Amino acid sequence: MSEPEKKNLAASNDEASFLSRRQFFVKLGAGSLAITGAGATVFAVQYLSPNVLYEPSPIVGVGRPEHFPIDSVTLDPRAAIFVVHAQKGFYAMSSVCTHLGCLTVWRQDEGIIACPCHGSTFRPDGKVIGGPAPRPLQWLKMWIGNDGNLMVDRSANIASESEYVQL
Amino acid sequence: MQKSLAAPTGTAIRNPIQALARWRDEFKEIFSARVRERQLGFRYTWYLGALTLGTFSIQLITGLLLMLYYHPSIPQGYADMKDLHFVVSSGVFLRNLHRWSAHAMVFLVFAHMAKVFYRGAYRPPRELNWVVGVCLLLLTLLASYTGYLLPWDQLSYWGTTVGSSIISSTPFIGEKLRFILLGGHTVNANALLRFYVLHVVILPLAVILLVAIHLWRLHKDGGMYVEHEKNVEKR
Amino acid sequence: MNPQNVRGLIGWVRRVFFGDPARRFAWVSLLLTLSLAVAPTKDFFRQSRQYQRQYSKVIERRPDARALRGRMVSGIHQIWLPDLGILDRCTTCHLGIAEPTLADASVPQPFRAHPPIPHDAEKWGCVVCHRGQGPATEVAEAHETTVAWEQPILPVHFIQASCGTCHLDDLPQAPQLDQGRQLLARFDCTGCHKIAGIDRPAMLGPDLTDIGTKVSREWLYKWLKEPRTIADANGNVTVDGIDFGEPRMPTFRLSDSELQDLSAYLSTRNAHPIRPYHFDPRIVASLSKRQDVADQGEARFRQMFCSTCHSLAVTRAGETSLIGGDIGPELTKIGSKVNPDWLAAWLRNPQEYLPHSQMPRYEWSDADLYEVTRYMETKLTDPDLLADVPKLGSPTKTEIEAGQRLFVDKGCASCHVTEGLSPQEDFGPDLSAIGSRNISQLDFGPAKVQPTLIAYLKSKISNPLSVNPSGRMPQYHLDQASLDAVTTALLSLTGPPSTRGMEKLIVARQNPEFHPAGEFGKLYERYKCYACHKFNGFGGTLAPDLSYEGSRATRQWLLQFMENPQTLRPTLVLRMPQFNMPERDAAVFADYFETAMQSPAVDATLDRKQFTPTMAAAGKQLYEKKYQCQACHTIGSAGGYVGPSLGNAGNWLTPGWIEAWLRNPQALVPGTIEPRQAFTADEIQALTAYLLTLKQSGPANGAAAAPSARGTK
Amino acid sequence: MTSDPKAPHEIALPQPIEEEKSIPYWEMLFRETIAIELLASVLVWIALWWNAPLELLADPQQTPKLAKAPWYFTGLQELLHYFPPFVAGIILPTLIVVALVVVPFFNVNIKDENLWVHHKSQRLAILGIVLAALTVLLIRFDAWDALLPVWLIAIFMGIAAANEGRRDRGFRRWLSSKPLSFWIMTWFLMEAVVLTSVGTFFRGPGWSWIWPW
Repeated sequence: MSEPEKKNLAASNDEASFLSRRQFFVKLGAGSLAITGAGATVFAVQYLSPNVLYEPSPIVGVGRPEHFPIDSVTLDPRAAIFVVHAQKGFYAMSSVCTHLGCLTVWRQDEGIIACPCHGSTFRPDGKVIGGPAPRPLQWLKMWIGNDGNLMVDRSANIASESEYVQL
Repeated sequence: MQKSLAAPTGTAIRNPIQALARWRDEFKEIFSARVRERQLGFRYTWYLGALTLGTFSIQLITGLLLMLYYHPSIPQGYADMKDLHFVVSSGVFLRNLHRWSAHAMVFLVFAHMAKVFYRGAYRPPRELNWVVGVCLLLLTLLASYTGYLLPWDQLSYWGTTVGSSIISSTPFIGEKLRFILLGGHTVNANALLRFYVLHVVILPLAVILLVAIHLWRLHKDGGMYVEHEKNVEKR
Repeated sequence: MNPQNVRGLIGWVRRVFFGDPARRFAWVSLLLTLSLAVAPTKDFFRQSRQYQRQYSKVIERRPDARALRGRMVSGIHQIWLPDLGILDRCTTCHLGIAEPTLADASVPQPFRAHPPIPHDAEKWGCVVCHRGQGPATEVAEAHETTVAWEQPILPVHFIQASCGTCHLDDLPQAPQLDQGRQLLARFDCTGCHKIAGIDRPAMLGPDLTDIGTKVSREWLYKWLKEPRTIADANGNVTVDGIDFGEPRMPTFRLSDSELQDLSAYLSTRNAHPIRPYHFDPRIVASLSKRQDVADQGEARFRQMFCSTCHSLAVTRAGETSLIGGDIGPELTKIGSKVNPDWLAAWLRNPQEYLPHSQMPRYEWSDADLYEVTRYMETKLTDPDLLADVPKLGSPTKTEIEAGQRLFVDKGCASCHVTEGLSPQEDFGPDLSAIGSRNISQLDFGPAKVQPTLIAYLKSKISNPLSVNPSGRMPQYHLDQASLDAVTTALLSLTGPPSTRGMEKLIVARQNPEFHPAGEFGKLYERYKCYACHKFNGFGGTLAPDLSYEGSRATRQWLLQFMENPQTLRPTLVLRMPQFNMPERDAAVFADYFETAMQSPAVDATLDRKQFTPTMAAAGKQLYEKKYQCQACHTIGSAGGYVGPSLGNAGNWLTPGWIEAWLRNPQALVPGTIEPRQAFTADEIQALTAYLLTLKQSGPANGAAAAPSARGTK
Repeated sequence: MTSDPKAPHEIALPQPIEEEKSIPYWEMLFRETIAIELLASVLVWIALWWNAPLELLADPQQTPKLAKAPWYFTGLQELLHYFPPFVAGIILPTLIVVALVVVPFFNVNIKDENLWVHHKSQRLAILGIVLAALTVLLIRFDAWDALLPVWLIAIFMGIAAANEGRRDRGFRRWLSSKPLSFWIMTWFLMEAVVLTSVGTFFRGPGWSWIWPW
């Protein structure tokens, strides 16, 4: 700090202690501002995480079991799930490709599930046949609701071939 | 003053330290290197300009955050107000801050103008800055007014209806002007969208630009105005 | 403290905190930090959070605390029904709403469980019925009635209004709503107001085109001044303890000169004078000499069950009450009202004077008609009725013209037709969305009531002048229950559905008008069967629903009953009138019932022959011992009076009906009080067999009972 | 406006004043930061205690009993109550903006000269004429509240004129040293304050006069 400034601010006889006190207060102020900044960041993160969501319920009814003939794979594009009626029973699979999240489709003539983005192919039970997909398609929890409709919880993942829904 | 580490203006910058230092020197250029203490006397400015800038910064920060929960559509915009109030963490606090700070800003702009006038700080060479200031006053009013519609409640709807009817009394082109401002014949979804774009994009950018010019001219015209010695003596 | 010290203290504070810019900076920055640190407390002390903390404490003390804690979800709860445009966050604070174990009164609100309801609270949320502001998470904002409210919360007393927003149909679970809707229709509110769901009928009040031929100007004056002839001090008329409300005509608060003008105008309405009926002079000559002609008329009046539709005032022990039905006007003072010429012509053919009248056309013998007319002219009179009416004289041209203007201005033309004037459909304000009106849109005028929609409605209905001293709405006299019912019905009118999703939920009103064609159709209109009976969902509720009558009753019994209606429920005051129906007409009815009024649930092929006496004996045991049917039904003179008498069931009912009825009564007649028993197939067969054996001999027994009933208890 | 960036300093500060204290620029920033922080704290507390208003959802079919513009426009709305929309809504605001823009370009403003020092009687006559014209105009439109500042300013101008040339001290001397632009601006601000306050606090349903207490 240069001489004239000291003179300008001089109000105390003891220059050295004045300066250290001044530095203390400047640090206190700056520190407070730093804390404010940090707090504001926390505050903003809290503000930015919504407390309520306007998203459809993860539980969807996909229709009556009679609508799905045996050995059929049906895509419900609204819910992005496959409803499969195999010999062992019904099961539901997410149609979201495990590679990069594109929605796969059922190719009736070839009997495979294929991803249009990067060419991954899957068997009707979700196993990968080819392409870059790292994992089989995700099986989802399925049950028969009170009204007799097949219900699927899209947020409940289950292991492949672990559960079949019997009528 | 400390000796500048920066390479002299015009020479090449060799390392990041030099770049930072150059930047610091440029920053200093905005202000006079030294300010006479009398200029800073509270009674001379009441810090009204700085405070206006402060409220504007609050508006920018809170406004940016509020934008993340606001959809400019009917009646979703209103529902978003309710959400801010009832479910978003501290949403109501931010909205309050934005609202009250907006009122404070309008008031401070007026006060700043009055103070500058009574101090005679519009005198040459500051004529341009005075005009820029008048423009900033108008922009502030417009920004506050366009924001008034966004909650889409009875207060804002009818306030805006009354305000926009004034425009249509302009001879010959009044109706057309109002039509363009509202994007229709009544205050409707188009009007909401237009006011929203004005409020969050066009007007803030214009204010930022003019504030930059305002500060740059302030610096170029010799910092804060100090009355002429002769004038001082005369009083 | 002396001033020196204070000044010293201030100086010290100034030095420490603001002594130099660095200190100023430090302290002010600290102040800002603290201020901003305090800001999130606004969030922390939110009411919903406080309630959630309180709930945690409450459930800790419950025996099933572990389960309750497991199901409690903290944070904001939200039921989002985009189809209905509903956002419901009530369960953020009402955390125990779906916890059956929190139903007892020891659980403090807002945590108590909701009583069982037909709708799933998780699926529909709360505001759909209770209104209030769903998005709010603060008590005052969610419940209370302030100006800034879309929908204040609906008091439980009026909660049935919410049922009515979707269920436009009659709803037995919501009696208050149903009563209110019936009152709205009964008082012809649709005459002046547009009310969604209640269509404006073609004819509201009586047609006044020829009123001048029916009554005198003096009577009109009296009626317009106070449209009730029998009333207690409160203006109410009671029937057998049931409040009868008032005549449909409201009080219009007319001044004397207005009364003079209007009565002048109306007394000159005689565009199509009714043709006087000329009795057979021989009958008149023979009957008029008899002293008891009026008494004979009274007996006939009772035999014909005129009191099923019309009431008479009876004073017993100093208390006046009306006895009889309310489908037609009460007749206590009818003799002082109408002209004798008009009365005879009316009784012969009501539709000639008033084409829309609900009064059936009876078959009269000249003697009966003369006697009944004499009875009404001489006995049903009140010499003091017109005592306080001033001398009116013959109407002048100015009076008639002023009267016609008044007729329009006061809204008379909205309910009554006169020649040359058509009703103004939008005479009063549209009430289609009155139930969702915000109080900022209501003008309370000088009324000193609470600023709520409910208080406004009640004040307006009970005294229209209270909220608008210059209003045109006439005065109705409703008791508290009726007032609440009408208010409920009005609150249910929330305007057209706001979203397509809501439209899907509307349960439409099912009352398609049923007006059959052909020979049956003519008789149906002539005897006005629909005034009391329901046919395919259309018609009155006074008498049994006849939609499936062909499946129920045997042809033989029907023919007998039509010619001579005998009651199956001896305790009822209101009975089927004696129409004096010719055999031919009865046959038309029986034919039509047999062919068209069949229930798909009844097996018409069931033959009586397949029910053996053994079965009947078993059935008798079941009837008397196992199921104790005699508790409600009579056979002969023994048994209860809740259900109809079964003494003649063998002649009356078809085997198919009995069988289907025993299987499931509600399937045949929805809402019947007959309980559904878990009969086995064998038991049903046995009971049917037994009932088929119950027969009374001879068609005369019913006819003998009728006169003794006398229309009164 | 001069284009030479160095020139302004010369005009505003003909000679550097030696004895004045000077401080580095960041000291100024420091003080301004303190002021802004103080204001921010005050606003934070206001925002914590008072919620921003939010009324019913806008209903284009239902005008509330009182539709007021935001407070900074209530002055304008008050004028609109008196004058035709074209005058109060367009001409007056345009005039105000033009008047504000041209402030630094009038010599009288630059010279900052005492109004009454020259041509006193002539100027008094002009003042009288303007005052009479404004009074007649405002009474013609029943704008009584707008008349108040006109007369207040006229009275103070009269006091200033009466004092010119005397050696009074204090307020009266200060008054008589004011130039024309001071008087016009003060009048304008006073009108703004009076009309805005009236519009904000004293106007009820149907723009009728009410008392705020």
